[in-house]
Amino acid sequence: MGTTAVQELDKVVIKFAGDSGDGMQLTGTQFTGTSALLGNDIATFPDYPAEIRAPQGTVAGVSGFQVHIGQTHIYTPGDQPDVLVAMNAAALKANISEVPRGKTIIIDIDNFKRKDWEKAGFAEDPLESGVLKDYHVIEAPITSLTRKALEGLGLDNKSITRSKNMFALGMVYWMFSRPLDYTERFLKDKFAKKELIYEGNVKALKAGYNYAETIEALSSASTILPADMAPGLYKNIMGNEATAWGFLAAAEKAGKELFLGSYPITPASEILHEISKHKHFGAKAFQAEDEIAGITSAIGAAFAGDLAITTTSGPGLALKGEALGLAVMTELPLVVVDVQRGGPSTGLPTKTEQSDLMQALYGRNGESPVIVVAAKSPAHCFDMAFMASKLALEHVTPVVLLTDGYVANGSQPWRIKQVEDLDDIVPHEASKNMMNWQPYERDTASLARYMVYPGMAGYEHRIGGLEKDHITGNISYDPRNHEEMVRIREEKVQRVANYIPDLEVQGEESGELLVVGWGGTYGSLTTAINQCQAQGRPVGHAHFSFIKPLPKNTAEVFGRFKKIVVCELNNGQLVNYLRGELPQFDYLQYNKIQGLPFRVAELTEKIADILAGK
Amino acid sequence: MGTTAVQELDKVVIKFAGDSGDGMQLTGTQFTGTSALLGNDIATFPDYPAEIRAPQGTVAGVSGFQVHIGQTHIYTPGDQPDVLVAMNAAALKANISEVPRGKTIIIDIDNFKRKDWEKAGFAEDPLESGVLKDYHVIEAPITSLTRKALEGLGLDNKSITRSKNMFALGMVYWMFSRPLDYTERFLKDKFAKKELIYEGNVKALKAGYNYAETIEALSSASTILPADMAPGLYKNIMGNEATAWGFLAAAEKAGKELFLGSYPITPASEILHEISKHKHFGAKAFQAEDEIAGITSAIGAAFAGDLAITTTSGPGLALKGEALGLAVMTELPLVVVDVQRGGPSTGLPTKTEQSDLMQALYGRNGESPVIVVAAKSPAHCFDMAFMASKLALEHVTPVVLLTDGYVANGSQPWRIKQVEDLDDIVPHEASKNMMNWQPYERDTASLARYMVYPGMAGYEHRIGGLEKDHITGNISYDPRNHEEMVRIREEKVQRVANYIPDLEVQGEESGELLVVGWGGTYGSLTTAINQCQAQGRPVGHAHFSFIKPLPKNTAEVFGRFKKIVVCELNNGQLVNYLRGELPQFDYLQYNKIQGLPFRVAELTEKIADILAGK
Amino acid sequence: MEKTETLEYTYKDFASDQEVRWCPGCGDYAILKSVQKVMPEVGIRKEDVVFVSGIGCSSRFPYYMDTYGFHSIHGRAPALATGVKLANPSLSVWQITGDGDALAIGGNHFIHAIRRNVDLNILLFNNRIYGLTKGQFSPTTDLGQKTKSSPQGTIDNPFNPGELVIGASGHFFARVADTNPKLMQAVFKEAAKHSGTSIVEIMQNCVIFNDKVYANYTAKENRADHIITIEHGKPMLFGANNEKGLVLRGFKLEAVTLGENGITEEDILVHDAYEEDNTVHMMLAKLKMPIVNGVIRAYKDDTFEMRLKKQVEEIERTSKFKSVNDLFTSGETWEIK
Amino acid sequence: MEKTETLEYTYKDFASDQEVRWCPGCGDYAILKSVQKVMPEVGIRKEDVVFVSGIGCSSRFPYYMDTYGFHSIHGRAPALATGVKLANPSLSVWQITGDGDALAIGGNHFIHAIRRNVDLNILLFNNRIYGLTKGQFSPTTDLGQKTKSSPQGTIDNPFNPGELVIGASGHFFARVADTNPKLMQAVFKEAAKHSGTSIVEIMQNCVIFNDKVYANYTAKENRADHIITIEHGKPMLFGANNEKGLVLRGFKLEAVTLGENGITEEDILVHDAYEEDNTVHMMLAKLKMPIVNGVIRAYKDDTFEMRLKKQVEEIERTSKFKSVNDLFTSGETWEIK
Ligand SMILES: Cc1ncc(C[n+]2csc(CCOP(=O)(O)OP(=O)(O)O)c2C)c(N)n1
Ligand SMILES: Cc1ncc(C[n+]2csc(CCOP(=O)(O)OP(=O)(O)O)c2C)c(N)n1
Ligand code: SF4
Ligand code: SF4
Ligand SMILES: [Mg+2]
Ligand SMILES: [Mg+2]
Repeated sequence: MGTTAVQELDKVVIKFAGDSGDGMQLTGTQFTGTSALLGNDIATFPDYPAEIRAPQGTVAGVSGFQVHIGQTHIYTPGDQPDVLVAMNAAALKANISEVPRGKTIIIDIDNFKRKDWEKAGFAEDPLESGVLKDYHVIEAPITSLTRKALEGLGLDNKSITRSKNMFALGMVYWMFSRPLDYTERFLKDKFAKKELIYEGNVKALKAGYNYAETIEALSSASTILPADMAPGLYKNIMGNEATAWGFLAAAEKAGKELFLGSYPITPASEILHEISKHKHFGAKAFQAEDEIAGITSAIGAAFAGDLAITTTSGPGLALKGEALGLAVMTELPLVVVDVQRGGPSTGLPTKTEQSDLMQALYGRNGESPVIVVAAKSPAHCFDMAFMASKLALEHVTPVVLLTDGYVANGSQPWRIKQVEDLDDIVPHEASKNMMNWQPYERDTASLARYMVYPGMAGYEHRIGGLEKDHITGNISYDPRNHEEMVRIREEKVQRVANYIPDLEVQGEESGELLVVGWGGTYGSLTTAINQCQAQGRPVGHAHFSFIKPLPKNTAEVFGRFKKIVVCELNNGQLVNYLRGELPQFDYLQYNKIQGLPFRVAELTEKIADILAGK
Repeated sequence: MGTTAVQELDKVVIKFAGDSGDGMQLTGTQFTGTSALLGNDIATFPDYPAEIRAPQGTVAGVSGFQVHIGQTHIYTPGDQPDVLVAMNAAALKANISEVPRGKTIIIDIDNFKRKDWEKAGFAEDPLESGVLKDYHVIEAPITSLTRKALEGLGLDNKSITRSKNMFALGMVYWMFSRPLDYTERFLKDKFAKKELIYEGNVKALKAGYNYAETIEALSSASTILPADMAPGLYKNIMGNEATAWGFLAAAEKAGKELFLGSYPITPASEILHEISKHKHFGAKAFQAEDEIAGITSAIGAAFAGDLAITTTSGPGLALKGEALGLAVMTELPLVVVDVQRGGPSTGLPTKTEQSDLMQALYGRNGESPVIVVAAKSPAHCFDMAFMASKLALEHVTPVVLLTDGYVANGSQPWRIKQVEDLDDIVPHEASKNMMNWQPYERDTASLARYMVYPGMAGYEHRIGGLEKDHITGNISYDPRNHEEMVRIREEKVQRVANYIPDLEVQGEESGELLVVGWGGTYGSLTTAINQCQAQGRPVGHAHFSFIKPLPKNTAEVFGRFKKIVVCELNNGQLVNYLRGELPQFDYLQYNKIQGLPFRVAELTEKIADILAGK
Repeated sequence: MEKTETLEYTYKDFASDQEVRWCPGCGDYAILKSVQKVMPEVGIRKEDVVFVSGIGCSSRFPYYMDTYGFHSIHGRAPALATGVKLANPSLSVWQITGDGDALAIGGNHFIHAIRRNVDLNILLFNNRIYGLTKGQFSPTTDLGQKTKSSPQGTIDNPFNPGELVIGASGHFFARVADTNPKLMQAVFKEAAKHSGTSIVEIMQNCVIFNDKVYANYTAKENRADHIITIEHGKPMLFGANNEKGLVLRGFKLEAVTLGENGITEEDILVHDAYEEDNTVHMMLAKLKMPIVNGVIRAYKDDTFEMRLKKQVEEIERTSKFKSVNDLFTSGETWEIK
Repeated sequence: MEKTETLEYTYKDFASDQEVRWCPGCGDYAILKSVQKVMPEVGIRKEDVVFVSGIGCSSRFPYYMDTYGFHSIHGRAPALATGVKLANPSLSVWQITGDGDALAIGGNHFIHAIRRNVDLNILLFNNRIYGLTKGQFSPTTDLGQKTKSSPQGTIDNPFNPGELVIGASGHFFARVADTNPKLMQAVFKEAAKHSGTSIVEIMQNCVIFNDKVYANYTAKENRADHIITIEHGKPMLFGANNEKGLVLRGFKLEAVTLGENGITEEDILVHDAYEEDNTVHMMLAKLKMPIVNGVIRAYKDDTFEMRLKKQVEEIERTSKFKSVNDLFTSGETWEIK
């Protein structure tokens, strides 16, 4: 990491870590909000314990929240913390290997007693064993100082102890010269009806701030200047929330009601939660009995004229395969969101991975083409949910939108859009005065059929999963008709290439090496390429949001580089797809399958190796 | 086809066609059986109406049975009939386009009245309109002659009319000098308790035979000499039956009980029916409530120590995806049979296609590798069911066996195997004296883990769908362990290449063009390559039964040819897989997606084109 | 294509141009005819009618109705129909299903549709066999019956659809034989009128794979004594001359003959289809001899979509977000200039 | 690893070495303890015990039992357990499931396992919420309850598991609260003893997402009056001093107080868990106040695997194929030399 330190001076990565019950998510969110208001660019990544609450004080029970703030553009939550706040021994144990030597670690020594470090799995007392010797350690009795600060306020013990996260936050606010008012306002709102708790929290916050000042927690308290971001109104948004909002916007723009058929699953459930809140926008969130009912209810809603979507994660997409084939065969507009997680099977449910691409492309019987797109970052989820809806409605075909756990749970400043600012969506429907409408007659350019919904008199018709005549839609077992229909369904998807943006290249426009990625690795790759460029390494970066079909200029872009390396968080899925689609190129690949995002350093190293011919 | 006539003199293709109720399947089977006993090689293909019985006398209701018999080796049921028996106008309508001019058509003129040909969809009387003018037509009043023949026997009208298929069969027997005794014996058995019906049928059979003789149905009644087949005891076997028997044999060989969890679906149901009959061989056929229960019950049975299989067709495989991932993750031996049919969705349920290969390879969330194999012909289903079981049990991994509607419903002479003659199957299990057994400890060569089943004291352990520690199998969220496990699961499947036969080449061993196929197209491709060779065209043919992993010598074989063309009954699935696996080669492709097998003539033409550089 | 200008339909208006392709003699024909006959009386414009089905012989049904139709995939029609209805509650949504489609692969969607009480009319063609796949046993096949996949007889207990429906908190359940067009029409009309999920089990004969499975009930000589047709508010009488009836003995229903052992019409149970408590309905659904036909249960309660509507109105009143734009600009925002 | 040489287990023999990871205070702990305590009394060697589960907090259970175990996928455990049992009928097979796992995604497998009557012991941890996915409503969540996915309250009617089980022709159904270890153990033992599919619904508290959902029944001050614990052959009495009981009024059960309105113990219903007719069992399962705990139904009949065994013996006797080789050489064959 030494080589990159210079570029990273204008940014800082802070990780808050403690027990599940210690309120670390809230602490992190507060720091994020305050920094956003100061105009910093930010990226965050919460890191929950896996699935079930584990026993207190154990590594399995550690909850973390990492935030990356900076004055220049931030694309990832950061590789490694510059500051780690460890509320107990387990939090230290779980995170220390990620903190580069020389960085700062704040420790609540009240939770580093023998029983604490034993439970955390340290063989020796970490404060003495030397594991911390290369770090800048700030030992603070956070718990006991909080207790003291709140003495006499009349709060019960539990509430007092719970306030210690505010004490820690106060310390960090001082260290980075953040104001306290954002959090004070937040606390006022949150505990509007619990005056005492509000007071306790604010008191703890200030006590921490003052304590840091007193001990001069950092030799020089550093401030991060605002980032250079496009003018506009911003708010902080999480990936899943952005996805939900993208659909709400698309429905409004298309003049349709939104129908979501879904079954809860980590890490996709929040999309369901969010849409459930807004039924009055004509958004029907239907929690089905399982994933199959989720998609089939959506198919029914699409048939009846709603903007129909279904959301899930990998195992759920596997279950939806058969029904997705029905949507392909009947040619209905439908968006399927897969928030990818570690697989196979139940796998690593709370971790991230990009290993559902093949499933999205091929996980159904027969020749069953769908549009496949992916979101690059939390805020980009909004754009891709909107775009997926537009493509589905305008091309009358199912679309699979791939996001992942990393993007879904991460957050990012989002330049707020208003519905007026968005592209039009014109659902491909038959008009009442269309002569001799036939269910499978097509637009000659897009090959989309013209939708008609129940309720329209004189247009009664039947569709289904059997092969159908290419015009009337009646059942047809005719061999040539089948071949024609198979080809039309594929061609219709391929023609979408005429309606999507070209592939862009970041960094060098041509030359030695093109780094190719897709979806949620955008931030890591962009940062890595920026660093490489700053170091004078001649690399370009092409990132796919549109995978099937590929952008029209893909071959042209690939042709401009001597080497191509495809970087993915899987065992090589996009690269194999590219080998099938554009066999004329040679592809190198770089894969990581650890349930974790790429680290920028890993990428720059790999790029350097390739450039060096290794 | 003109060019191939010479080679085909020693073979003949006969198609019996009539209404669903006309008994054409039985007629065809009888002709097949008689010919087999005479030592001919044979291949048959029944051609049912789609799904539901259609109205009598319509094209949709036509049922056909094609049989190809010959004195040399037969690989397909034949492209086009030399003799068509058309029991009614619809049967003529449905089949005439397949019959080359100059060939023989036998017609039951009793069913060619105006109402008949109108119902069949002819605009004019086909006997007069000239559509038959280039054919050798034999018009016979089959129905009324049958009635006359059986007059006074005391049979009811319905039974009399039903016997007309025997009359037709009798005619064809005479034309090809077949003896009647095989069918007489069959009828005796079948109507053991219905003396009168037996008599009626035999009478009709003989009447037909005599009638043909009287009218000298063919100027020269031709006989086909016995084929040159390997010595041994033979019987005629259907693909699905062969699949079922392969599993019965594998279970016996492995010393295990067989567990089949299945849900009926066309064209796979017969495997379930067949195994259901043999519960006393320790074969448990469990008809589950759906496909998911089919596979999960099989997974449970595998865990408990049975040879576990599940059988289905494309839509069912889509439903099994999630559970198949569980078998991958837990590493359990399991065979999944997919009898492919036309897709996507419900598609063309009674037609054949090879469009589930991608689904078999990739139709699950996460990195989820399984062994994928395919059967080449009806009798080969036996071998591949056996082999799939062997690989599953010895490598402790799921295997997908792909057959298809064409192979499953077709029949072929099978050189009868006895269990003693088969390869050993040695399930990879822990022995009682294994020291420190751990659930995910592996054989260093195959990487197979050592199975232990409930009931074994001291070896109690737990498995599941979450990622697991690479030794103990306990849940592990460790990033490096996950990456290691993903790679091990893939590598375990890849190492199966060390245990399977090399890819063989039929025809030229090297040179201009290699024709590549897989699974059920073997017969068509082999016949085509034989013809090309006979015409002096330098082509080789490599046919994959093992797809994942590929045989070890695949690249070496491919490297010997200047061009490679991959022929498939889909839109290009194997070819894309090969582009991913062996990107160093250029692949041409030839695809047909009509729910029908390749015709030999289509293939030879395509091959000629490629050789001519077209 | 012109707009249908009148509601004065005849049954022919509901017949599509597709050739009907069931086996000659199949019970499905009579059901189709009865549905077509009843549609004009239901009083809904045909463009507002949707028939949804799964897969099976019975599931071909939508092709034969000149309304909107969706022949979907095996077992999933209840969920698909739910989506149709929620997307457009003004549609009249009918689901056609078989005993395999509804109770084997589709069992879960079936019981959940029932639980939610979405206003669907579900006609269950119970021929106690898988027709389309040529004769395997279904979840309603009699114990011990030999079929293609049970060559030595089945060993699983069948479901009784009525018990399952009511156990899943079903509000409407009726049963009728395919041999009784008049009753079919009456019952279908009741189902259409009932708001909420209505299940009608039709004792349907499959001539090819399970012929005469109901002959013991439906054969001319058995009908009067082996089937009891009940009606809300009427005493439960049956027999050629209504000389028999049902009474309660302990916790069980019993068939008795009027006049014997001092039984009079007073003793005969009077049917209350509308009551909330399902105990008697369950007994009626369970009864095997005589088997009960007619509307067994028709308890009225809010439908899912009614509650949804109420909820939406409530949110409209209370939400601080009046539009999507409001929502987007809500919470902490900051301006960059 | 050595062979366990004795059946004299203590509950500790059934605790695996894995750390138990439920939230502090979760009702699952008490259930785990009760299962571990009851295992030694069931009298089965631990290598012959298999715990199968789906996905959910509850479904982590198998990891904590030192027996064979399979943590499978969401909703499919009944089918997987059926496969285990049919492969090796001598195993004692237990399934652990949640209200989402069993009744949402797994509803179909659940009712089909029940229908077939395979000898499985199914413990349904009903916390009326999706715990693992952090608090969405389940098919048993009270109508109107606000959860993560029903911010304005649910609008679907919940299932009552007991009604569903019995409606699916269930032979064994029991209910018990996680606060009553003694009754849990008694009931688990009955379930283990019962041959056929046994369903035990456990009223389980999720402290995090649905705390106190059963407090109205289980809180100390309510218990005696709001829960009635029934036992086969005994009168259905409850109350702190057994001063109340259940009687039949028309077709409904009613809670009464002894001594009031001339009610004596004679009038109180006596529980018959074993009888085939399920009418009273259904009423008991439905009752809301008091809620019924204990074994509600335990009707004995052939299990699926018993019938299978009989059938195999029958085929062995009658089949002309004595071996696979026989089969292969059967029918028309011909020799080529
Ligand atoms: C996913 C899937 N599994 C299996 C099938 C095969 N299949 C089609 S219909 C059917 C059962 C038909 O029985 P039923 O629902 O009773 O309808 P019927 O034909 O008797 O009217 C089956 C098993 C299928 N089409 N799709
Ligand atoms: C196919 C699939 N869909 C969804 C999920 C997500 N999921 C896991 S557990 C669960 C429900 C848990 O509720 P319940 O069964 O009641 O168990 P509890 O956690 O309450 O014990 C869900 C929806 C999954 N793991 N797999
Ligand atoms: S198979 Fe049976 S159910 Fe199907 S169409 Fe024929 S008679 Fe009707
Ligand atoms: S979330 Fe609820 S059910 Fe799950 S472990 Fe915690 S308390 Fe138990
Ligand atoms: Mg049926
Ligand atoms: Mg639950």
